[in-house]
Amino acid sequence: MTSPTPLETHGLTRENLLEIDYFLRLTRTLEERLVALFRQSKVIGGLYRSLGQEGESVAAAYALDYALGDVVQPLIRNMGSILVAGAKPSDIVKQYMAKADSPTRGRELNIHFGHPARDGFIGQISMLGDMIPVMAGIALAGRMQKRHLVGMAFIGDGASSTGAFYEGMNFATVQRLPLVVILENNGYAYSTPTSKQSAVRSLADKAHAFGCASETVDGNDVLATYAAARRAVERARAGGGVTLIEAKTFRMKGHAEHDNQSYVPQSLIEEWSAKDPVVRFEKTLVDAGIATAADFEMIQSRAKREVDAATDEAERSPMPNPEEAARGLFAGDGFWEEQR
Amino acid sequence: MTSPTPLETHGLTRENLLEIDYFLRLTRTLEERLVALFRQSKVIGGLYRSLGQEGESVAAAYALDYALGDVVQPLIRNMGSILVAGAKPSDIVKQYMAKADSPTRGRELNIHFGHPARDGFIGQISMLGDMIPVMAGIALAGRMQKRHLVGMAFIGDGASSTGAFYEGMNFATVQRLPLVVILENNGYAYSTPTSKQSAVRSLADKAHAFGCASETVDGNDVLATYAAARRAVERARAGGGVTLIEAKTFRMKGHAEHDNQSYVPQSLIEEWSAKDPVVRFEKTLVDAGIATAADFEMIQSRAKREVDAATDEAERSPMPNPEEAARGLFAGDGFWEEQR
Amino acid sequence: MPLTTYLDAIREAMVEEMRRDPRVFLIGEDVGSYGGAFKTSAGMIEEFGAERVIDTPISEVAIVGAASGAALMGMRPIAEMQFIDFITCAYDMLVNFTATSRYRVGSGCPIVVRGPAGGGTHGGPFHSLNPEAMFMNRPGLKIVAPGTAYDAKGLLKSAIRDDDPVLFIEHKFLYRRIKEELPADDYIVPIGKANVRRSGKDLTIITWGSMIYVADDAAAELAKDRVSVEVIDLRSILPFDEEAILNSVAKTNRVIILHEAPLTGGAGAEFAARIAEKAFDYLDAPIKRIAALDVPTPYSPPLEAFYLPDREKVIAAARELLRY
Amino acid sequence: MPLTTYLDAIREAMVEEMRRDPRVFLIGEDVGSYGGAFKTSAGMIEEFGAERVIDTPISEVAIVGAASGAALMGMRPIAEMQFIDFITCAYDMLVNFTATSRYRVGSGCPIVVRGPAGGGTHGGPFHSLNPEAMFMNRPGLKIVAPGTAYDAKGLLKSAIRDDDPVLFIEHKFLYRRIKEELPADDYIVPIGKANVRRSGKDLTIITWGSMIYVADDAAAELAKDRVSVEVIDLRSILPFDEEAILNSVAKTNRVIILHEAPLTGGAGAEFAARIAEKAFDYLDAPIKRIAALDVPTPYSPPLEAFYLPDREKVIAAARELLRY
Ligand SMILES: Cc1ncc(C[n+]2csc(CCOP(=O)(O)OP(=O)(O)O)c2C)c(N)n1
Ligand SMILES: Cc1ncc(C[n+]2csc(CCOP(=O)(O)OP(=O)(O)O)c2C)c(N)n1
Ligand SMILES: [Mg+2]
Ligand SMILES: [Mg+2]
Repeated sequence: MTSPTPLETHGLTRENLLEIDYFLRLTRTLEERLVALFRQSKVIGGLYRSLGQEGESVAAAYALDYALGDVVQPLIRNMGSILVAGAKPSDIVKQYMAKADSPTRGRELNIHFGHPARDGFIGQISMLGDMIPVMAGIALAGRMQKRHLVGMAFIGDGASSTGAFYEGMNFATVQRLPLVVILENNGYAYSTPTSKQSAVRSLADKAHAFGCASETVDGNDVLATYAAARRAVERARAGGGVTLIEAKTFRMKGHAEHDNQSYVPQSLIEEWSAKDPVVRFEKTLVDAGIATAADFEMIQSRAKREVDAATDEAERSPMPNPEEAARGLFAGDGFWEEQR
Repeated sequence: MTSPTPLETHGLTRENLLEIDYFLRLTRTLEERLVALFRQSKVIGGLYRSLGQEGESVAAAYALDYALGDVVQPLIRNMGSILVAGAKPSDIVKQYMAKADSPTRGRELNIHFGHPARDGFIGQISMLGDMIPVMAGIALAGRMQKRHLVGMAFIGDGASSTGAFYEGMNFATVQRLPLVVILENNGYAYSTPTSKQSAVRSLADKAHAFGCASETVDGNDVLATYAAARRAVERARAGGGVTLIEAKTFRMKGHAEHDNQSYVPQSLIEEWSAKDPVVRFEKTLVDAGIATAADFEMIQSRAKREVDAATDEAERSPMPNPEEAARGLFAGDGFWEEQR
Repeated sequence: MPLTTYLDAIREAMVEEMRRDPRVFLIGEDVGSYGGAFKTSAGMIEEFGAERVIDTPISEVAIVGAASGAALMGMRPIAEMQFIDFITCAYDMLVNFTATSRYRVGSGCPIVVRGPAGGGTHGGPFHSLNPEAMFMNRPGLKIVAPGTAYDAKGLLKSAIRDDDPVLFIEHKFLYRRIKEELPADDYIVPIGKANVRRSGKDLTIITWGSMIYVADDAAAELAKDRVSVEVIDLRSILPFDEEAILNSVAKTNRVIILHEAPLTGGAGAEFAARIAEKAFDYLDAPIKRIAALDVPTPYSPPLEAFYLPDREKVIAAARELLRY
Repeated sequence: MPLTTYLDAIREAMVEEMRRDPRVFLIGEDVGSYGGAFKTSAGMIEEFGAERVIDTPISEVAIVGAASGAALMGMRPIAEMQFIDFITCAYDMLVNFTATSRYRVGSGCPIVVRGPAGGGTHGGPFHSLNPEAMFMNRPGLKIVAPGTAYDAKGLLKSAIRDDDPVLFIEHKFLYRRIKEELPADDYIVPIGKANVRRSGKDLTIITWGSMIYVADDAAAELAKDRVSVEVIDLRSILPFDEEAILNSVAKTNRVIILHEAPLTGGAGAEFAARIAEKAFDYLDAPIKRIAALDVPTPYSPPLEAFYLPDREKVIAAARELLRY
């Protein structure tokens, strides 16, 4: 047996590290379950995997402090981040199955749910880029309310081509708002490689257009991503304004389940398979003598148990009553106040 | 008498230099005439001066080759640029007076006119930023048509905060389109100083978000601006793609005639008065022994003559027939084919 | 009593609400030390500071988006468009994010988007918009369009206090042209309630915004011929006062819908359709709409005058209906 | 004869027009080697190259803006929205720049904006839009919404050849669900002409898009009771075939307008208003509109089904009108 490699854990305790691993495993297990449900036609609509990207979703979101009111805004591939923020797996499964007692009562898809002030995370809309200005507003409100919350927004390489991204980043930077933006460069936007999306060498360079802080991090390195996010969160909380973090990673599956990503060179897939963030993180912990295979087995079985329970609960849930479709557009009809 | 200071003219002949001076004086004279007409309530709507900015408008536009099909896209303060491209002063006065035989037949304001393929310049719309994607499309069409045209777009410090600017720049850069963008940093966007518009130190840094070439130039230095624009035009024509040029200048008048710009510190106005681009250019030519006061007098009287004639012609023009308002929305009703 | 302009009524509503409720703030271009392009917010930054009167970059998406984010956090933002035409630049944000937030995920998003609208000022195609119809088929927004100083103040207060997003359409032609005596005390005008400006029995004109004055003029002229015209100022476009509309038609049996936006696809089509379904039995004549031409707003005064609806067109339509 | 799907009809129209006219090109997200999110442009980059089948960044403003700039230069761009919902992101560009270009400055701007629209596929609030009404009050765009493969091909060809901008609304529910025998030769369907799908004398249903099948079903059901229903597929929303509408109402005296978008402020309001003005004398009953609920499109199948108009609602409305 070799002696442990010393590990810089950026202040994370063993408990923290194992909790991160739990969120990584929970994310992966839950997504795998959703694939199974999808194949059984129980998932309504599309399924967008984050396989290979769980590392940055979880690690970045772990750098927030939800007790302080911090808010994370995921995009479709950041289920991991809202699990960290406290989303219940059963709620996610119910969302995918469009159930009556899902958080949106069947009105919205997948992880489009969450109220920033109540849940610590916020449901995105599909129009890419739009959440950046919204997150700027959340950070602005936090400052006006003299709370010391930090907002964290995820955005894709493709979504970072939108005007909304630009306007939101510029406004947040000039206002010095407490906002951390994780730009996930996963190689593709649907079928479009990053090289057709932008001519910049590093997407972190987009920060120069705003004058905000920036860095590039290996998104498949959980600890490095956590550290970068943590620095940015601390900067934001201290009044230092916006940070743009480019997290380099790779989308290991197609855009959604229907897409076999035949446009992705096999060599790239192989290269990145070897860099799986979860496997890598666990190996690091083992090498450092922080955790053992037994720990991970326990975590995995916990994740599986919870996903099983979540699935059972969701499967038992009813579909919405059709007539509900007419309610809840405006305040005052009592729809959202009714208990589920 | 001192001996002449040698002058780098960037390939411009004496004739060219005097022509530039003519366009500068024509711009200033025409604007002053418009102010007089505005005070007589003959200008319909607002009047937006370019006083102190004529240098960059004229110099940059002078770097294009209209015989090759180059297209310049002005914003409200770039009247000088379309005069260079060949716009008739009488057309401009008619536009301001909303006359029936103005290029837009009274439908559009001020310098919102011009067809890119016919006139070498294009009428803007008011929504700031929108012309950048449109100019990208013009450059794209030029390339598809195997013409070697270059597009030049003007944009303000304020307008460069728009999402449309960003999307257009990004698309043009990734497509390596022949486009030159002159970002006029004139200190203000309406009442908003550039420091509240953006946190970047130099607006030229916005180029890093696209990966295009960039430089900053003293916009009140006519020759330096010409040289920078010329380099960019040559780069574009040679297939080198987009250049963003920040031209530093100053808006010497309020946003429009109604605005006394009381929000601008007097010291700034004084500082920039001393840098008047037209006076400065003429002094440079005199110092270099290229031109004399007599040359400028001739140019000024030519400008005045032409503006007088343009005003006379515009004053004689009729207002549109009311019923015309119903025509010309779609092709086929013959409205735009009728001679005026 | 001092007279208050339509413009000052808007400022007063903002100022009073900001005094009353610390959650209310104003965000937009040049709204701070400049006091807004029309000086609607003059003096406000002095009273409330730059934290609550926020100058932004030229970024309508950021303005509406940031206002929406803040609203989710419990704030009550007022987002100013320098001209209402520029709301087109944030159309996506407003109709997709803001308007749907409650219905989709149960998160009310109470922002007010306000700004100068309307023609008659030779503003040309991009400074003359009547935007209401653009938003009517995208559920989740309320839309109001006051035509008086009283309503401007009262409706803006209602809008700010409303738990859902409101598009508040100001008619810039009225800003300084009308002055009224306003109550000294706090008052509101409820969203969704029409105002019967003039009671009549022969014909109803349903209208809003600056067109209420055109309707008044036409009604006065028709009164000379003993034609009794009822003028209904809708004030709220969404939700609109269907009851007031139907009751009036039931009484007069003839109706003109008058608005400043182009005819086709205008808000008037909806009101006509409702009447044609729900008051069909009461109709003694076709439903007439008087509206602008189906073109962008032209700039030159003779063109713009021809483009806009006017008194003569209303009177001609009324006479046609009365002959029917 | 082979059968052609609605989707293939669209591709064939693009391919044939690109072969015929070198000015035509396609621009959008993932339209190139991927062949489009729905594979509408499959194989096109192979035939026409990356110069004429242009993959863009996720930038709808750039797509519509660049298409418009190219159109001014004499090109004939087809701009694809990955879902038509995303045209909201380029709303400003389309209504302000593109649509007004000819009227304002005499520069025709012939682009086609096309993309998958409509519900029934559990796409939720942002992948189910019926966008027509958003554009009807902003003059300068033509709007078409084919419901058959034949019309999809013929109208797309007309749209590409048109000298003005056209919004081409594809119903994604129909993409692979309908198949027709199409003429082998080049043909077009003129913009602005309705198609009388079914001739009848008791009642008219005016509709378009995928709702034509709902109308067909309702008509077939009503026929069992010897009710003779005329079904008019409008195909073009702007300009629309007013003559066909009025003629049919003059014949049947009863009319239902059926569309998939929400009721309030929907395109149907305009058609109802026209009928209420111009065919008033022919009406024997109120004008009924059947449309979606006034809410965003909900995702869950039971909610979406309740939200959407269906055969039963049409039949119930028809019976009500017939009893009238
Ligand atoms: C404004 C907008 N345009 C188009 C789309 C359609 N769309 C959904 S996901 C996607 C690709 C996103 O790529 P990226 O931002 O890189 O995120 P990733 O899928 O790689 O996680 C596209 C084009 C959209 N959702 N929003
Ligand atoms: C999208 C948009 N928002 C707001 C406006 C209103 N507006 C007209 S000019 C202007 C200021 C422009 O500033 P800048 O771009 O710096 O140009 P400058 O006036 O200094 O030449 C504003 C805010 C507009 N025209 N377009
Ligand atoms: Mg990506
Ligand atoms: Mg400026």
